[in-house]
Amino acid sequence: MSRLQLDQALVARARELAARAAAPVVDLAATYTTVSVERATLRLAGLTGTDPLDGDGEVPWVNRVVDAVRDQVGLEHGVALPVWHALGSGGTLQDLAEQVGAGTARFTVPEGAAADRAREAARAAVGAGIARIDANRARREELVATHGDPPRRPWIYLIVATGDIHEDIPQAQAAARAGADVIAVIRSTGQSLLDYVPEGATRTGYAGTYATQENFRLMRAALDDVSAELGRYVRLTNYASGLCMPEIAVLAGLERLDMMLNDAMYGILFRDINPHRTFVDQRFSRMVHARAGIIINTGEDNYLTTADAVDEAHTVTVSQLLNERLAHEAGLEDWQLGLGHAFEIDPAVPESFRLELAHALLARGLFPDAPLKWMPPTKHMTGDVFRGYLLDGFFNLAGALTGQGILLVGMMTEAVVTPWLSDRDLALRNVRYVLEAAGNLHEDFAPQPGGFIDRRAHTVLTEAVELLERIAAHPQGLIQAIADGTFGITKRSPDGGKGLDGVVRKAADHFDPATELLTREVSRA
Amino acid sequence: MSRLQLDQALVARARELAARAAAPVVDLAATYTTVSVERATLRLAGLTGTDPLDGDGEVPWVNRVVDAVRDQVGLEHGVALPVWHALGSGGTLQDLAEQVGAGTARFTVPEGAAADRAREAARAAVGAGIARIDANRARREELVATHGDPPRRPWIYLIVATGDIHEDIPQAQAAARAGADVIAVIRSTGQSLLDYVPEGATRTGYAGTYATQENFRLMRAALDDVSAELGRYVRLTNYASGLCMPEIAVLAGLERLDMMLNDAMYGILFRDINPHRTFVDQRFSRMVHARAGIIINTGEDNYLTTADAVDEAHTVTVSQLLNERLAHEAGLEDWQLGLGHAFEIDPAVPESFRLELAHALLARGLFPDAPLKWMPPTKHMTGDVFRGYLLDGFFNLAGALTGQGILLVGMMTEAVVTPWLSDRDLALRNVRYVLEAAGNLHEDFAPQPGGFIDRRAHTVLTEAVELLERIAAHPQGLIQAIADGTFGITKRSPDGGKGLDGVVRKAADHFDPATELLTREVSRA
Amino acid sequence: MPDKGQNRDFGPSEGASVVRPYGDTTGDGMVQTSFTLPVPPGPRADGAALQLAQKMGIEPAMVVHSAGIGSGGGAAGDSAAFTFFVVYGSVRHLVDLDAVHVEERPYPLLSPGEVNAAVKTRLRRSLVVLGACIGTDAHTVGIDAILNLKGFAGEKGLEYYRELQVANLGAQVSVPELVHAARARKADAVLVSQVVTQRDAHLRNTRELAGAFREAMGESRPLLVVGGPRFDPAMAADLGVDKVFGRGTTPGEVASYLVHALVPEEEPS
Amino acid sequence: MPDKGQNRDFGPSEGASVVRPYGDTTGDGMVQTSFTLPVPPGPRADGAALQLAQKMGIEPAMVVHSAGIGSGGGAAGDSAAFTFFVVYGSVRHLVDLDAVHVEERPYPLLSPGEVNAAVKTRLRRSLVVLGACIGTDAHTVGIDAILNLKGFAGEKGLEYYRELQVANLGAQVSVPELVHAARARKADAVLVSQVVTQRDAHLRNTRELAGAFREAMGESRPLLVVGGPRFDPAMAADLGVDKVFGRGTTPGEVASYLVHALVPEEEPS
Ligand code: B12
Ligand code: B12
Ligand SMILES: Cc1ncc(COP(=O)(O)O)c(C=O)c1O
Ligand SMILES: Cc1ncc(COP(=O)(O)O)c(C=O)c1O
Repeated sequence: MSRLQLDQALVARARELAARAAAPVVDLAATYTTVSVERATLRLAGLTGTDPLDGDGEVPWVNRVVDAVRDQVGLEHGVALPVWHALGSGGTLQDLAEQVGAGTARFTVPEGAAADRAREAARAAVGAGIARIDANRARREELVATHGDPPRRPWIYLIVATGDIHEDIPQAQAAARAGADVIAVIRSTGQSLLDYVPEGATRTGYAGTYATQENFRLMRAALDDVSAELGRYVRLTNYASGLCMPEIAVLAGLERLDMMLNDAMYGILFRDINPHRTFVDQRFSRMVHARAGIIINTGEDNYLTTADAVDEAHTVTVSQLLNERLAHEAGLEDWQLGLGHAFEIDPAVPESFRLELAHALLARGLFPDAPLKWMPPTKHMTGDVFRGYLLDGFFNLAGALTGQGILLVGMMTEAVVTPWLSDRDLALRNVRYVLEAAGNLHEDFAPQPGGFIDRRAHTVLTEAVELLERIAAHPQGLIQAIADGTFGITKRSPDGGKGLDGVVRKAADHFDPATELLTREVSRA
Repeated sequence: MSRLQLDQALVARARELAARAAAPVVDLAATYTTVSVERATLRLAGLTGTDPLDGDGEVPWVNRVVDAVRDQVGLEHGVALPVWHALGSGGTLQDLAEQVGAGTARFTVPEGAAADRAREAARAAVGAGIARIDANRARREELVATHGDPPRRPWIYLIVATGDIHEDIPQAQAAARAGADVIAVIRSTGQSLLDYVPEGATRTGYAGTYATQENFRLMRAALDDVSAELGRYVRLTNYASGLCMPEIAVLAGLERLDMMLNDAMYGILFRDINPHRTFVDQRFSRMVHARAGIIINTGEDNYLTTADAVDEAHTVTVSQLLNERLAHEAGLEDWQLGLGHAFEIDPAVPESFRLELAHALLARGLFPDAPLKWMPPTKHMTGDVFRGYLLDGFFNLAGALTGQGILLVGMMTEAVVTPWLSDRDLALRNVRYVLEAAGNLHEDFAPQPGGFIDRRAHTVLTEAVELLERIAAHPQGLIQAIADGTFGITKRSPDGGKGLDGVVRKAADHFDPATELLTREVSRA
Repeated sequence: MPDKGQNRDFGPSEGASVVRPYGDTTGDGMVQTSFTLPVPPGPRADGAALQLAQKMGIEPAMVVHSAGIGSGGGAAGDSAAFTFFVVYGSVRHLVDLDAVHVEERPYPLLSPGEVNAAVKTRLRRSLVVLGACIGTDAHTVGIDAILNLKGFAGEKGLEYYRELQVANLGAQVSVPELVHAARARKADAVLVSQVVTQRDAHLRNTRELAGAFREAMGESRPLLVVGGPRFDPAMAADLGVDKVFGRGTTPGEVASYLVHALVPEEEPS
Repeated sequence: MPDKGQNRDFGPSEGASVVRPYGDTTGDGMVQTSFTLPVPPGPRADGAALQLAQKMGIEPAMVVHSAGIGSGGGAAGDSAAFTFFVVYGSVRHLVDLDAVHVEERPYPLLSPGEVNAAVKTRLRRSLVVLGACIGTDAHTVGIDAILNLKGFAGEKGLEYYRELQVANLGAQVSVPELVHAARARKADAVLVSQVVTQRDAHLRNTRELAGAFREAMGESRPLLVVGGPRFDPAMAADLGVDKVFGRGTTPGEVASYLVHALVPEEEPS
């Protein structure tokens, strides 16, 4: 693998600045809780199902319970204290939820010994969920040992997106048989704005399939079958980002998903989710993923769909450094950081391919131990599917030349439709050809020090450090940078966006058994 | 441009052996003449047109006259002596031809002063043709100076093949507008076996358009128009190889074609033309092309459609060395040697792309001053046109990485149909993308000494030298090697194949004003 | 046998009104197509592909590629349940250019200066334009291309026009919110973008939009304009909106249309 | 409106006899197609493309790409006379699998040993096979794949079969020469390859072949077998030959057919 010689002093400076710029976000999570964090706690403790009585769609019990607690005693103490206090008199969480449904549950915030008892009971309940996550992690390791890992890097990552879990399953299996190492089921366009997680097996998504615990389970089971058949552990990915980050993170841990899209920045910029809300949610969800041994994927690639991939290349680098910081802080290790970047330079730009190589090598050089997620061209794809197929081939080649860890397979129909069965098959044939014919070309790839690629990478790094200097200089750091439209040329103010009403300042006695248990683990690590 | 470090002693040895192996072929041309060489002489002297009276198809006057001479006095003295002797009494070549048609011409071989007079007259007549060729060469240089050469290497070479010159013309112009630097009009499948050159504008070819003087003229004029429009001199290519090599070579010179496929080996192996016949023809045709400033293209690429591109890679190298020798001997300069090679390795072979790079770099290293003709994948193309489009992209990349001179544009429909208008357009878009996005990637391409590519190139060179040793060791050299099935795993014996009856051993007084005038030039050079 | 019209002139000519697809000869009718059938690979699958090609009017058709999908990292995939085909051949259909109804733009293309002048002198107040992506569609690049200063394809967006008062509500706006905003701001025109089309989401959302405005404001509703890359511009009436713009629309076209639709004709001077 | 059969099961199932193309959902009917029309790019061209798509049964159709061909090294090419299109959409046609006539091989696939045994015990002499490419076709790789020892796709060619006497005349053999050779060698079967198909050269040449043998030898003509990548195996009768082999044929299939066609049925023992 050819590596760039990066200026290590500059790299160190970049990391120092990133830590400063991210600090206000870290503080947020210490200060606030959210409805979704609280619901995630209940999910860890095993509460599932929906209120069957509701007319317009079903509402999950976790939402009912958290809303009731909030109504009655506020959320600033967390749900755990009032809930396990209410359970003190016996009964299950499920029973309690039904009382909430019936309007008969009464919550209070216990104090003294009663509070201690509630805390202890809550820890035990939540601990059971964490134990299940731990068991899943162990099971994954076991299955990987049995079936084996993909034979090479990059891992081949494919999306399915029919909207119908029962169409997704055969498609995912077909993709795995045809060579996919990772299957991502993308979500219905609306889901990330829902402030609850739908339930059950679903068949009615738009341009994606709802993320539900049951859909997770069904797909993981199907991929376990195909893993055994193929003698290769096929990983499953879904999306946590959105209003329900913490809950979906928990469901992923409970159902042994292997990777999760997990990036508050995406929600803020592209879903107009309130920054406070989703940064708090992100901290919790990343802790869960750290525990679950799940690899996260971040969404820097998306910036290049709204901003120019050459002019704004350094904003990707800045965001990756910030995301690295926020991931480490939540306990994730380097091998879990699928930082995003993308092949999105206008193909009409002279030397576009070498510019892509420069950017990709820069990321590789900055994050040598992270399994970078390399995203295919989307913005400059057109209805000319032949051209698209060729571009995807060069994207694949760039991935191989620069040692990317996870290669998201590009589709020739990117500008036309969500991928067809045949698109995926053709796309995999493309990947296979490139990796088998030219996968080792990196041995012959030696960008000259001071040459075009080296100079470009250095320029981007320098611009990134300059930008970080400016961001770190502001007391609100990253939060202000987002408000300024730094990323994806999209401005999002800290008090705008969806889901702000789900953010609650924690009281001094706020108790969250999950964070407590997970943090203990983190600080031990 | 990254170059391989070839073992120069081995390279020198290879050239020395090639000269020895080619010697028997050089001798052939000194010993024999052919009907086509004699007809070419008459064409140089200006004889055109066909016998209009003939029932089943028209026969060119040059054929009528040469046949009549052969019937009456034999061809061993050449046609020039008897023809210009017959003209001594006055009249034009055309008149004489008509007398032949009418059966009234009487030929004798002059001697003494009469022979001197006939020789002088023949020299003058043929000299006029050569002067026209010289004028065309000068005109080309002038037009190149006016309109300019393509802005970069490789030159982009596109085929048209409708069978109808009036469909070919707009297609060629469209291709030039879309970026083609060189247009090749391929011939009707039958033509290379015709022992005469058809006349006039033609619309009835199969999978190609007849090569006729008029078609040459029409297409060259159309390309002159488009050259002026585009401010870039667009070159025209056609095919000389076949039973009429010398004549078509002359027509190309007379109509200012810029490149010609010119390779006896192709005719022998793939058209079953008699080796003696076509080697003699080749010598004459190459002298004409040398004079005309025409770049020749050789056909080594074809070997890899019948033989395996990995196992038999060294036979391509051997043939290139032999062709270089035979070209130099006929007066061609290095810049005129479009030696053929091709991207024909089965894409399923591991490392196929790097193997292609090794082979292409070897050719580049052996012939640093020749504008190598880089041929696209054909044999392993399938009806999967998406895959084909991708393969062609990697072929284009290999061309750019290894500094090829002439890039024959591959078509996604290679395995399906002769190219469609849209295929050419898509193919050119492919070339443009690759050259603009990654054309300079060769700066970053540095195969390690002792690495995979270097080792492979050296292996092929070594195998080539070993094979040349064996060929040179046989008194019949190349001729025997062809009989042994060395090239394209096809065996052709020296006395088999088509056109042998057109070969005539020269008498001591054989006189050929064209060869004489052209040789004078060659030895002057 | 259908008339293949071999002897007619189907070439590129100003006058020709009937043409056929062009492969490499005028009138040859050649097309390429690819599709998947839920049939395992093999002769039966190839036969099925030929049948479909025939029904599409491709005759003779050549199945030039067929490959099983999704079984085992490589070649044929005999155990596959689906087969992908590439088919080439000649369609017998004729294309009648006279029957092509191009929505000839029934209004002139104006420069920003002309748009401003028209609004100023003929409407005598500025024109209020509201933009949004509705539903859960988060693709704002298209509407931004039309509205934002930066514009598209070298043309400035509507915000650049002095006489247009533009508000871009961004993405994920619900229809009720949009109706509310239109009323509050007295919008003359509401511009809506829809990019996600899976399961015809864009059509459904547009119909919902039209219905809601009709219901809420009846005749006095603002001009409704929708756009997105997969819309067919001919569908406006069917969808209940005033105008539909497709792929590659430029801001100038939209501004010119607004003038045409909302600014009174020049009074005869 | 034609029945789109939305509610029927068109998925991959053993039993289903009516299927539709599969894009990403069972029964969605999705296909891709591309073609060129001799019309300059623009809305009229797009409309013409949609018309053609409609005639092909694609409805709704989306013109997702259209670009002028052949004018000036780059983008749109406004002065182009031709436009290239890519169209996606759903075809309304149903594919009736029961109506697919697969030439079910009406003879068993034999191993070389079985072929040899059949010839030896049932014909009691070796079988004389003559191969050639006729006309100006110089593509021998296909016929060589069938005849030469080396074979194709891992199967040895007919020369490997002890009981077959094979002569491969190579390329560019004229039909009279071939008739002559067949008579001289008392060929049981003549195998002819045709690869060049432009302007239906392969069909014309095959008909000429059949005619010449009929004329020269009448009923006693050898078995005529043709092959090549663009032949439709269903055309044998139409072309006047006994059997047609298409793309991807293996030597074993041909040898098995020869036994079936030329070796008398096993006598009941
Ligand atoms: C950029 C992009 C994104 C960005 C959007 C950022 C943003 N702020 O807009 C991000 C990364 C967030 C994104 C996310 C998703 N996307 Co997206 N995305 C694209 C992409 C790559 C480019 C779209 C684009 O910006 N085009 C450029 C603009 C200028 O063109 P345009 O939209 O056509 O607009 C022009 C005209 O249509 C017209 N126009 C458009 N709107 C309007 C409105 C009016 C009033 C007028 C007059 C004119 C007009 O004028 C414009 C200028 O000419 C396309 C693929 C592609 N190459 O097309 C996929 C694509 C649109 N996305 C898709 C999907 C499914 C998604 C996701 C659901 C899942 C996913 N694949 O990640 C998510 C969720 C988004 C959601 N809920 O909507 C699909 C839609 C499939 C379909 N046909 O239904 C596509 C086609 C990709 C694919 N093949 O799967 N996406
Ligand atoms: C190799 C090749 C050549 C070689 C041939 C060498 C040789 N000795 O055979 C050379 C370089 C000489 C050549 C020259 C030309 N070729 Co060429 N060539 C090809 C190529 C690349 C591969 C063909 C091949 O070998 N296939 C492999 C064999 C194993 O497959 P196959 O022929 O299909 O045979 C199988 C079956 O069809 C069947 N089969 C075939 N014959 C028979 C016979 C019997 C009896 C049976 C039972 C079965 C059978 O069994 C075989 C095994 O499964 C094709 C493109 C392609 N990728 O297909 C073009 C192609 C065939 N050539 C083409 C053309 C036009 C030419 C030329 C006229 C011009 C040119 N483009 O250079 C010249 C002149 C040749 C001539 N007059 O015939 C065109 C034909 C277009 C058309 N459809 O009409 C093609 C398709 C390329 C293109 N798109 O333009 N060519
Ligand atoms: C980090 C991240 N999260 C989530 C998503 C998808 O989110 P949604 O389900 O809102 O479309 C993406 C899509 O690209 C992403 O990059
Ligand atoms: C050197 C050479 N000559 C001639 C030809 C074409 O000859 P023909 O016209 O016989 O097909 C080729 C085709 O590839 C060639 O490589």
